[in-house]
Amino acid sequence: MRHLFRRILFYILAIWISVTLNFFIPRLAPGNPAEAMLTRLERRGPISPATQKALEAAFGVNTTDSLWLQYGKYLNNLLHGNFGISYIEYPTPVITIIGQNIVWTLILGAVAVIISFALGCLLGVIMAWKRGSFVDTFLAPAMTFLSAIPYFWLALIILYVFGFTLNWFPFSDGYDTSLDVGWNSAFIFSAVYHAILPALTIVLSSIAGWLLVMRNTMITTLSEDYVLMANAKGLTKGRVMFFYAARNAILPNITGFALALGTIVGGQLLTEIVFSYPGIGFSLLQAVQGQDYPLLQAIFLFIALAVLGANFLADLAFVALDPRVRQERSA
Amino acid sequence: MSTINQAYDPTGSNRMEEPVLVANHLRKEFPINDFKLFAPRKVVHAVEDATFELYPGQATALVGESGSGKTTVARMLARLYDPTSGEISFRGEPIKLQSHRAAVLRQYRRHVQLIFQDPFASLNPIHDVRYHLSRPLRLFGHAHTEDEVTEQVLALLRRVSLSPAEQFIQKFPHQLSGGQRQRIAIARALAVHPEVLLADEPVSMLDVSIRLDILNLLLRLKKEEQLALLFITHDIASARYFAENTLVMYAGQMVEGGPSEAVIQTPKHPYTQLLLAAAPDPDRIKAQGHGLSEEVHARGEIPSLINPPEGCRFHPRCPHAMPVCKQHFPARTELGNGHWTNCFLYTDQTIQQQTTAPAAQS
Amino acid sequence: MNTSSSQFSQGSNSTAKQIKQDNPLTPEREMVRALRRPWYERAGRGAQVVWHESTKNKKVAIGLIIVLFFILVAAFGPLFVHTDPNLLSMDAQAAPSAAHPLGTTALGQDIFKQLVVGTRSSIFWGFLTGIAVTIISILVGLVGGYFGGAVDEFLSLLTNVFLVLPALPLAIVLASYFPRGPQTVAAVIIVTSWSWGARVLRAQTLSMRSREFVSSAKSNGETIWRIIFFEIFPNEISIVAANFVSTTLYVILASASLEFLGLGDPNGISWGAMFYWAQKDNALISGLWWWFVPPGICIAVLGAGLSLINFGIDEIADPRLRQEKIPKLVREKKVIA
Amino acid sequence: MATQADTKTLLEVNDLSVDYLAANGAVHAVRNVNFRLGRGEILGLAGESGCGKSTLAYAVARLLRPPAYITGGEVLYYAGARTDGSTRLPRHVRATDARGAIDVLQLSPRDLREFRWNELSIVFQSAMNALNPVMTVGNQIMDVLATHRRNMKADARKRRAAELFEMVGIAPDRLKSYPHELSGGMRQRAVIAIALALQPELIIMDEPTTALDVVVQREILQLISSLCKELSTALIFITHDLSLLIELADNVAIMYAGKMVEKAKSSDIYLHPRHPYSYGLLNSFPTLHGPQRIMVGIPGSPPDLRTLAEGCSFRDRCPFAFESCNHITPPLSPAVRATPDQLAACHLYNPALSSPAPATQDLASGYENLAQRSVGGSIE
Amino acid sequence: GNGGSGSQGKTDKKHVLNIGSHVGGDFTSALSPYNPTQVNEGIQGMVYETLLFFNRNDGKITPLLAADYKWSSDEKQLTFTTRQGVKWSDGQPFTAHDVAFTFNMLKQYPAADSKGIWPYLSSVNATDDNTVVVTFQKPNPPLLWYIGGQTWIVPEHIFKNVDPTKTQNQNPIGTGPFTFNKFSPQVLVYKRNPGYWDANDIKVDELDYPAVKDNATLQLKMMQGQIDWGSFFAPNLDQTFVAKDPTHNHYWMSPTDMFTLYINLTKAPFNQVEVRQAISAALDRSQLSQQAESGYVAPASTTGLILPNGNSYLDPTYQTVQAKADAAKAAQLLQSAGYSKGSDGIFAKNGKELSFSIKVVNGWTDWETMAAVIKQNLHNAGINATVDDIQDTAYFDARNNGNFDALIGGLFGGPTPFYLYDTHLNSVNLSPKGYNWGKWNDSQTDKLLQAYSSTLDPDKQKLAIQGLEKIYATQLPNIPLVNAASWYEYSTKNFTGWPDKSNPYAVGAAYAVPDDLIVIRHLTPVN
Ligand SMILES: Nc1ncnc2c1ncn2[C@@H]1O[C@H](COP(=O)(O)OP(=O)(O)OP(=O)(O)O)[C@@H](O)[C@H]1O
Ligand SMILES: Nc1ncnc2c1ncn2[C@@H]1O[C@H](COP(=O)(O)OP(=O)(O)OP(=O)(O)O)[C@@H](O)[C@H]1O
Ligand SMILES: [Mg+2]
Ligand SMILES: [Mg+2]
Repeated sequence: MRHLFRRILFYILAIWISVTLNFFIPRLAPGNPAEAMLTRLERRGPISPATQKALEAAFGVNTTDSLWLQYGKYLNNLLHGNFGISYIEYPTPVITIIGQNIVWTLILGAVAVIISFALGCLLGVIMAWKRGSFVDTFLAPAMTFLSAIPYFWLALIILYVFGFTLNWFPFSDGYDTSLDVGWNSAFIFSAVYHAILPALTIVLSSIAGWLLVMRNTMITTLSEDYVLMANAKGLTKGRVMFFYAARNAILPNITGFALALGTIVGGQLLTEIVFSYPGIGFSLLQAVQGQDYPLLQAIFLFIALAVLGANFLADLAFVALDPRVRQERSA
Repeated sequence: MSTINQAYDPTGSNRMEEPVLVANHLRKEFPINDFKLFAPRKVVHAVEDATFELYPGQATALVGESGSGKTTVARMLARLYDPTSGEISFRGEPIKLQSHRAAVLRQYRRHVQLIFQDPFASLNPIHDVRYHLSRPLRLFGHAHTEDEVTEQVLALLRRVSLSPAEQFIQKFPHQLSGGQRQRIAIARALAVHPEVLLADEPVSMLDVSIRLDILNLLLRLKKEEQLALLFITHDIASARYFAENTLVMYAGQMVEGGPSEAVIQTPKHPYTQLLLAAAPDPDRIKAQGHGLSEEVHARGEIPSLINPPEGCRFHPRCPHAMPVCKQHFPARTELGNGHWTNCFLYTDQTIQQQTTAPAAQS
Repeated sequence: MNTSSSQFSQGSNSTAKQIKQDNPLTPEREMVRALRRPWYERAGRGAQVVWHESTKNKKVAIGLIIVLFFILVAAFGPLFVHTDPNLLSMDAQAAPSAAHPLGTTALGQDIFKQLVVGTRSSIFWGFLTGIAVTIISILVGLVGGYFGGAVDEFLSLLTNVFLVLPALPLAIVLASYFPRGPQTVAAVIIVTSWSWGARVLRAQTLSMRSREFVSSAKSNGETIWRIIFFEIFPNEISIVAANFVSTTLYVILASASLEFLGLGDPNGISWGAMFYWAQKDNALISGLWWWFVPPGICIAVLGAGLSLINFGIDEIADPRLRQEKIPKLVREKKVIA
Repeated sequence: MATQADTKTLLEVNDLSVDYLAANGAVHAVRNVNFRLGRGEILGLAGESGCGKSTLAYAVARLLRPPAYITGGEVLYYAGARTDGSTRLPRHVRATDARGAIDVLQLSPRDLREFRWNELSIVFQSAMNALNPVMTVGNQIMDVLATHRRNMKADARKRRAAELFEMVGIAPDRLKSYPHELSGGMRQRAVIAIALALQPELIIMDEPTTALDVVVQREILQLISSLCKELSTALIFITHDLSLLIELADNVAIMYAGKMVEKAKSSDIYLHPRHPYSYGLLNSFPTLHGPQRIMVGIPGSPPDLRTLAEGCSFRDRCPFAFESCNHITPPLSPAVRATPDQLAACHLYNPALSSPAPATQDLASGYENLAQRSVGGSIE
Repeated sequence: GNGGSGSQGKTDKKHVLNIGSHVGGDFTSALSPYNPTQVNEGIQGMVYETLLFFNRNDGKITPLLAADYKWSSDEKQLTFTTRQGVKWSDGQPFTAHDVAFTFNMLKQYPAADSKGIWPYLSSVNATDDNTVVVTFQKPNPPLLWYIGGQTWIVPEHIFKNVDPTKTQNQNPIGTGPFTFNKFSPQVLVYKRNPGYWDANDIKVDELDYPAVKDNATLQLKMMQGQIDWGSFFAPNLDQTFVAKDPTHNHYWMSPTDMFTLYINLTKAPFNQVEVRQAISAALDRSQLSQQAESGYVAPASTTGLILPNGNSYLDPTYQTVQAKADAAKAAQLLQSAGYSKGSDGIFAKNGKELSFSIKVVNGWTDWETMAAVIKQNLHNAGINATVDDIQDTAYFDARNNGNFDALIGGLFGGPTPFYLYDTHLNSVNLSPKGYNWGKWNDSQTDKLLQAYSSTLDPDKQKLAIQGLEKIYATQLPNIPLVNAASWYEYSTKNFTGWPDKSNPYAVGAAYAVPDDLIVIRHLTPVN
C-alpha cells in the first residue's frame, strides 16, 4: 500500500518537476518568442512595428498576467490536455508537431537501443565465457575506446564517409521525401534504408557500455556455485551459459536498460541533428532556440512520460524476470 | 588429565552475590514490511518473555536452534534493539528502555559490551587493529595521548594472546585469521572495561583448534576480570564446557534453565531432550557400532514466528503434547538446585506433590 | 537519569583503577615510541599502498598514465603557448606542417595550440564537475541511506525524480538560457547527473548500515557522524572512485556535446569549442580533417583512460574480475584444468 | 596400487595432486593423495579448514576452476553393472584399462558431461548458492532428467521429480517454488534430491550441513545414510566436525596440509587415533558426557601450502616431533599390526625411525603436557 | 529525393527544380502570403505575384501584374494599370478590384502590413477593372518599392471575409506561374500553372522545396545533385562546392545589404565621434571580408552605400573604401579625444579603459568570426573589446531595447541607397520596434531623408543621398564592416539561365521574393 502510494507520488512529482522547470527556465531568460521569430522574418527585410506587435499578441507575450497566474493557467491547460499552439510553427497545434515527430524518434530509438542492448549483452556473455581468449583480450579495450568517443563526432565521421563520400546510404531525412508516407513497401524500404546509418551510430556508441557491464556481471555470475552445479550436472554448454549464467547476469542490467529506453526520446537529439533525421529531439532544439514555450513544455512532458513509462516497464520486467522481487519489492 | 576446577556452587557463595544484569520478561517483535492493502500489520515474535540474570565471574550459556532468538536477546541487552516490552536492570537499577539519548546509551555501553556473532563482518575491513582498539579507549576516556593509546592497545593484544603485539597492532582484518579476528573483537569489547560481556556465538564459524583457543581465553577472562558473561551457542557441548548455567530457548521462548551439568545430563523439557539427542556424540558409537542412530523423531521445522503456535510453541513437534499445551504456555517449574523448565509434564507432578494450584504467573 | 548516571560513574572509576593495578606501566616506552608515526609518514605510506595497488593492475596503470599525461598537458602545456591560440591569421586551412604541427583552422588559428590550451579547460572543468557531482551524491546517498525514515524517503524521492529527468534535453534548456560558458555547462551537468551516484551510494549505504561492523561500532559507543564518515564511507571509496571516474568521463563527453551544439562559449578555448567551429566551418567537407579529428581523438583517448581506471577499480574491488595470467604449465598442457 | 582391485571397488585415486597456480606462487592444496572407495561405502573426510578437502572433492569430480589445476595422478572409476543390469555410460566413454576403469581426468568434455551426474553427483558446501535463483527447483531437477534421460516424457520427468521431493521429505507441490521461497533446510534437501535424481553410484557432499542447526542436520544425515544403504550408493562426506563423521561414516580419512595423514574405520579412529594430528582433532571437542577436562586443541597454525619442504608438515605443531620428521615425508601405511586397516602417515609408527609405537594414552599425555604449559598459569 | 531533377525524369521528361531554401525544421502549412509568423517558400512569388519587380542589383523596375504605373505631378497619387488577360488559378479573372482589395485588406489588418505602408497612404481605389489609384497623405515616392514590389496581390473572392494573418488558406489561389500541389512536413511541391499569363516563359514543370535541417546538409545535398538551387551561407565554397564540379557548381553573392557594428550612441564613450572614427580606422575590413565571409563580399564603404550597386550615387570623395587597418590614425583620433595609452597598451581616459562588449548571436558563425576579428583589430589599436555571444532572442531583446555597448547587426538595403538610410537612421524609427537601434537622432539626416522622399527628380535624390553619405562617413552613426550578400548557390546541371554577375537580372537567393519568380522565368532545362 505504502509502496504503491510512494510510487504514484514519485510519478506525479517527477512529472510536475519537469513540467515546472520547463515553464520557468525559458521565461526567466531575456527575450521572448516574438523576438525569436524576428530571426527568421528579417531575412526578407525589416518588419513594421505593427507586425511585430501582432506577433507579440499572437504569442501572448504582451500579457499583463503575472508569471504565477500564467503558470496556473498553464497547469490548468495541461490537465485538460490542452498543449496550445506552437510559436515557431505557428499556427500548428503543438500536439500535431509532436505527433509527426515522435513516431520517428520512438522507432529509431527503440530499435537501436534494443539491438544495442541485445547485441552488447550477447557479446558480453560470449566474452565472459571465453575469458582470456583473443576475443576477450582485444575486444574489451577496443570497446573501451569506442565507448569514450564523443557520439556526434563518430556520427559525423560515419555520415561523411558512408553517407557522403561513398554514398552508400542517405545522410539526411527519415525517408525519400518524394514518396508518400504510408504502409507501402517502397516507403518502408526507404525508411529502413534511411535509418541504417543513424541506428548504426547509436548501436556503435552504446554497445560498448552494455558489453562491458554484461561481461563483468557475467564473469561474477560464472563464479557462482549454481553455475558450477549446472556444470556438475552435465548440462549442455548452451544451457549453462544462457539459462544459468546469463539469465542471472542480465538482471542488474535491466535498470540500466530501462533508463536507456527512457532516454530514447530525449537522448536522440544529437542523432537527429547530425543525420537531419525527423524526430522530437530536433524539434526540442528548435523550440529552445525559438523560445517556443508551448512546444518546449509539451515535448518535455512527453519525454518525462516516456521516461516514466520506461521505468514502469522496467519495474514490470524486473518482476517478471526475477522471482525474488515478486515477494518483496523495496523502493 | 585435569578437570576444570569449576568454582561454582549453584546455591553457594557466588549465588549470594547480586546479579549485575537482570532481564525481566523481555519481549521483542519485529515489524515486517508488507505491501498488501488491508491486511493487518505483521510482526515477527522473535523473543517472548525472556527472564534471567547474569552474575559477575560466571558464564551463562544460551543454547537453542538457529532462529530461536538468541542473538535478539543479546542485542536487546546491548541496547542495539529496543525491547517491545520488559525490563533490563543494571546493578539493580532499571534502565529506561525507551530513552534514545545518545549520552545515556553511551554510559550504558561503557559497562555492557557485545561480541558479535560473526568475526568476519564485525570488524571494519578498512581500519587496522590499532584503530579498532583505540576507539573505545578514546571514547570512554581510558587513554588520551597517542602514546597512552598505543600502550594500552599493546596491553590488550597481549591480554588476548596476540603476540607479538607490536606486529598485530598494524594489521588489517583481512590479514588476520578467523581466530585472530575473533580475539580482536574480544579485545575491542574488553577495551571498554565492561562488567558484562555478551558473547554471541563467538566460535560457531571456527575451526576446532581455534575454537578451543577462544573458549579458553574467555574462561580465563571470566576468572581474571570477574566478568559476567552471556555465552550464546547452539553447540550444547561447548555450553557444558564453558558455562556454569545454561538456558535453552525454543522459538523465542525460554524453555529450560539451570546449572549446565543438570540441564545437560538430565534434560527435562522435550525440546532439550531432542537437542541433546541430535547433538553429534561419538560416544554413541560404542553402544551401537557405527551408523547414525535412528532415535531422533521430531521431524518438522522451527515454527513460523510470524504466526507462532498458540500455547507452548514446541507442541506441534512434541511427542508428549497434551491438549493443554495448545492453549497455555506452561509456567516455570522449579526442579531443584536452580534447575527449572516450562513444561506441563512437570507441573502435574508439582500439583500432585503440593496439592495446591501453581501460583498465577505474572 | 540521575540515578543511572551516578550508578555508572561509580562503576567506571572502580574498573579504571583495577586496570591500572593489573597493568603497571611496563617498560615498553621504547616500543610505543617505535610505533609512533607522524601523520605525513602514515599518509605517505597510504599513498604508496594506493599507488602500489593501482599500478599492479595493468588496466589502472595504463589508464593512469593516459590521464596523468592529459593532466600534465593541462597544467603545463599552456605555459609553452605564448600567443593567443585563437589568434587569427591569414595562413588559413594549412595542413599540418612544422610551423603548425596540427595545421590551422579556416581562420588561420593554430590547431595544436588550441588543442593544448583547450586541454586545460576541458580537463579542469571535467574534473571539477566530476568532483562536485561526486560530493553531492556522497552527501545525499550516505545521509539518505544511513538515516532512513523520512529523510531517506524525501532524498530518495528527489534522487529518483532527478534520475528520470531527461538529462540532455534539460541540459540544453538550461544551457541556452543562462550565460554562455563552462560554468553554465558545469552547473547544468551537475544538476542533471548527481542522482545516479547518489542512488548507487544510497543502496550501498543501506546495505552497509545493516553490516555487523556498523552495529558493532554502534555498540562500542561511536557517534552517528563518525559511523557515517569513518566506518561506512571509507568502505565505499571504491564505488565513489568509480563513480567519480565515470562521472568525469560523462561530464567530458556531455560538455563536448553541449559545446558542439553551440551551448558553450564559442569564444573560449576548449575541445568542445573546437568541434563547434570545425563543424560550423565545414571542416569535414573542406577536407580539414586535422581540425576535426584531433579533439575527438583526445577525448576518446582520455575517455578510454578513464574507463580503464574504472574497470581497474572494479577489478580491485571484485577479485573475481581480475584477469589471471594463464600459467605456463597450463599453456604447455602439462596439467588438467 | 591398483593391482588388487576387486569388483567392490568403485573409485581409485592414485597420486592425485592439485595446485592453485596463483601469481605469487603455487599453492599445493592436494599432494599425492591415494585412496580407494568401495561400492556403497561412506567415506568421511575431515581436517582443519583449508587443508584441501574441498579441493580434493572437486578434483575427483573434475570441477576445479582456474587457478586450480590438477598437476598429476589419476582418478579411476569402475563403472559397474547397475542393479538393472545396464551400464549407464554410453559406449564411446572408453575404459582406459582392462578392468573397465575410466580415468576421469582423461575424459573429453563431451564424455565428461555424460559421466557427470549419471555416475557421480555432488552437493556443494552451501545449498543457498547452489540453486539457480531464477529457476524453480522443480525445473532444476527436471533439467538433469531432460539432459541425461532424453527419452523420458515430460510428465514422467515431473513424476520422478515429485517422487524425489517426497523422498527427501518436501511436499511435491513445492516443485514450483523458487529457491528463495524455501527455508535453508528445504533448500538443502532439494539439492540432495537433485543429487539423487539419477541414482548415481557416487555422491560427494561437501560440508552440506554447516549452515544448519543440529536437529535439522541430524535429520538430513539420517536421510542420506539410509538412502545410501538402500541404493548402495557410495558417499564421500566432507566436514571438519569429526564427531559427526564418526557417527555417520564407515571409514574416515583425516587430511592435513593437502595430504591424507590417517585413514581408518571410524570406530578405530575414535577409539585409538594413531596420528598425533588426529588425536589433536578429536581432543578439541568438548564432550557431552564424562568428566570435564581442560582441552587445548592443537596449538600453532597450519603451514603455508606454498612453501612445503620435505618432511612431515605437521612437525611444527606436533608434541612428538623428532629429528626424522624434518627430513623424511612419512608415507601413509598401516600403523599398528593389530589394526592393519588403519593407515597413518607418521614416523612414530615406523620401527626403523622410532620405537616403540606410542599408544593412545601416550598421545594423550603428550597433549596433556602441552595443555599444562599453555593454560596452567591461568587456571589452577 | 535523390537525383529527382528534371533531366533524369522518365519518359514524360518532367523538369523538376529542387530548391533548398528552407533551412530549419519541418514545414508547417503556412500558405497565406500575409501570415505574420512565416510563409511557406514559394507562396510569395511563385503563387502570389506583386505588381512590379524591383531589381536590387541595379534599381531597374519590371512590370508584373501591373502593366504600367504613373505618379501624379504632385507625387501624391500613384496610378497602376493592371495587366489584362490574367486569371486566378481557379479560373476567375484578375482585375484592379483585387489590387484595391488587397491594399484595403492591409489597412484593415495592420499585422499583415509588414512593410508599414498605410501610415503614409490615405486611400486605394480601383477606378475601373484595369486601374488602381493610390493616394498618399504626403508625397513619398520611395514607398513604391513596398507598394509595387512587396505587396502580394490576393483574390478578393477568396480573401473577402478572412483575416489574412490567420487564415489557413489550404488551397492558395494566385496568379503566379505555379500552383500549390502537395504539402508534407518534409517537402512542398508546386506544379506548373498552365493558365499563367506568361506560361510560355515557364520551362520548369515542378518545384520541390525539401525541408533541410542545416546548412551543412543542404550543401551536401547540393554537392550530390539533389538540389539545384540553394541559399545558404557556408565558408569556403570555392573549395568545398565549386571545386567538386567546376562546370556545374556556381555561386554568386550579390551584395544587397550590409553588416555593421552598431554602437550605442547614448552611451559614453560612443557619443564621442572621435572614438567612433578610431574604431572604424582600427578595423581591417579586408580581413573581415576574407575570414568572416570567405571573401564573398567586399569591405563596406563607410558612406553606407552598398557598392558597387550604389556606385551611381557615390560622392567621389568617398571613392576609396578603407579596407586596411590604420592603427596610427586610430591612436591619433583617440588622443585627440583625450585618451592616452596605458601601460598595458589599452587607451584610457580619466583612469577608465576604453573597453566595451560586442554582442553577437550564438551560432551565426560569420558574425562570431567578425566579432573575433574586430576584437583582435581593436586590441591591436589599443581598444579592449570583449565578445558577448548570446542566444538570438537575447540578442534581439538587447538590440531592440538598446541594452548593449555594441553589436553586430545587418543594415537592410533596397533598390536604391535611400532605404538603408531611412530604415536605420531616420528618427522616426527610434521607437522600440524601429530599426534605428543605435539611436541616431540627427535633424540634418532627417531633413535629407525628407528631401529624397518628397521628389521624383533623380538629381535631387542623388544630392540628398550624397549628403547622407557625408554624414555617415564623417559622423559614423554606426560602423560599416562588410557588405552582406543574398546567399545563392546553383547548379547548371539541370537548368541554365541563372542570374549571375554578368547578368544580374535579379537577386539570386531563393528566399528573395519576388526575385525567385523572375529567376524561374529565366530558367531553361538542360536536355
Ligand atoms: N531485524 C529483524 N527483523 C525481522 N526479523 C528479525 C530481525 N532480526 C531477527 N529476526 C527474526 O527473529 C528471529 C530470531 O532471530 P535471532 O537472530 O535472534 O536468532 P538466533 O537464535 O540468534 O539464530 P542463529 O543461531 O541463527 O544466530 C528469527 O526468526 C529472525 O528471522
Ligand atoms: N583460488 C585460490 N587461490 C589460491 N589458493 C587457494 C584458492 N582456493 C583455495 N586455495 C587454498 O587451497 C587450500 C585448500 O582449500 P580448500 O577449499 O580445499 O580447503 P577445505 O579443506 O575445503 O577448507 P574448508 O574446511 O574451509 O572448506 C587452502 O589453503 C586455500 O587457501
Ligand atoms: Mg544468532
Ligand atoms: Mg571446503
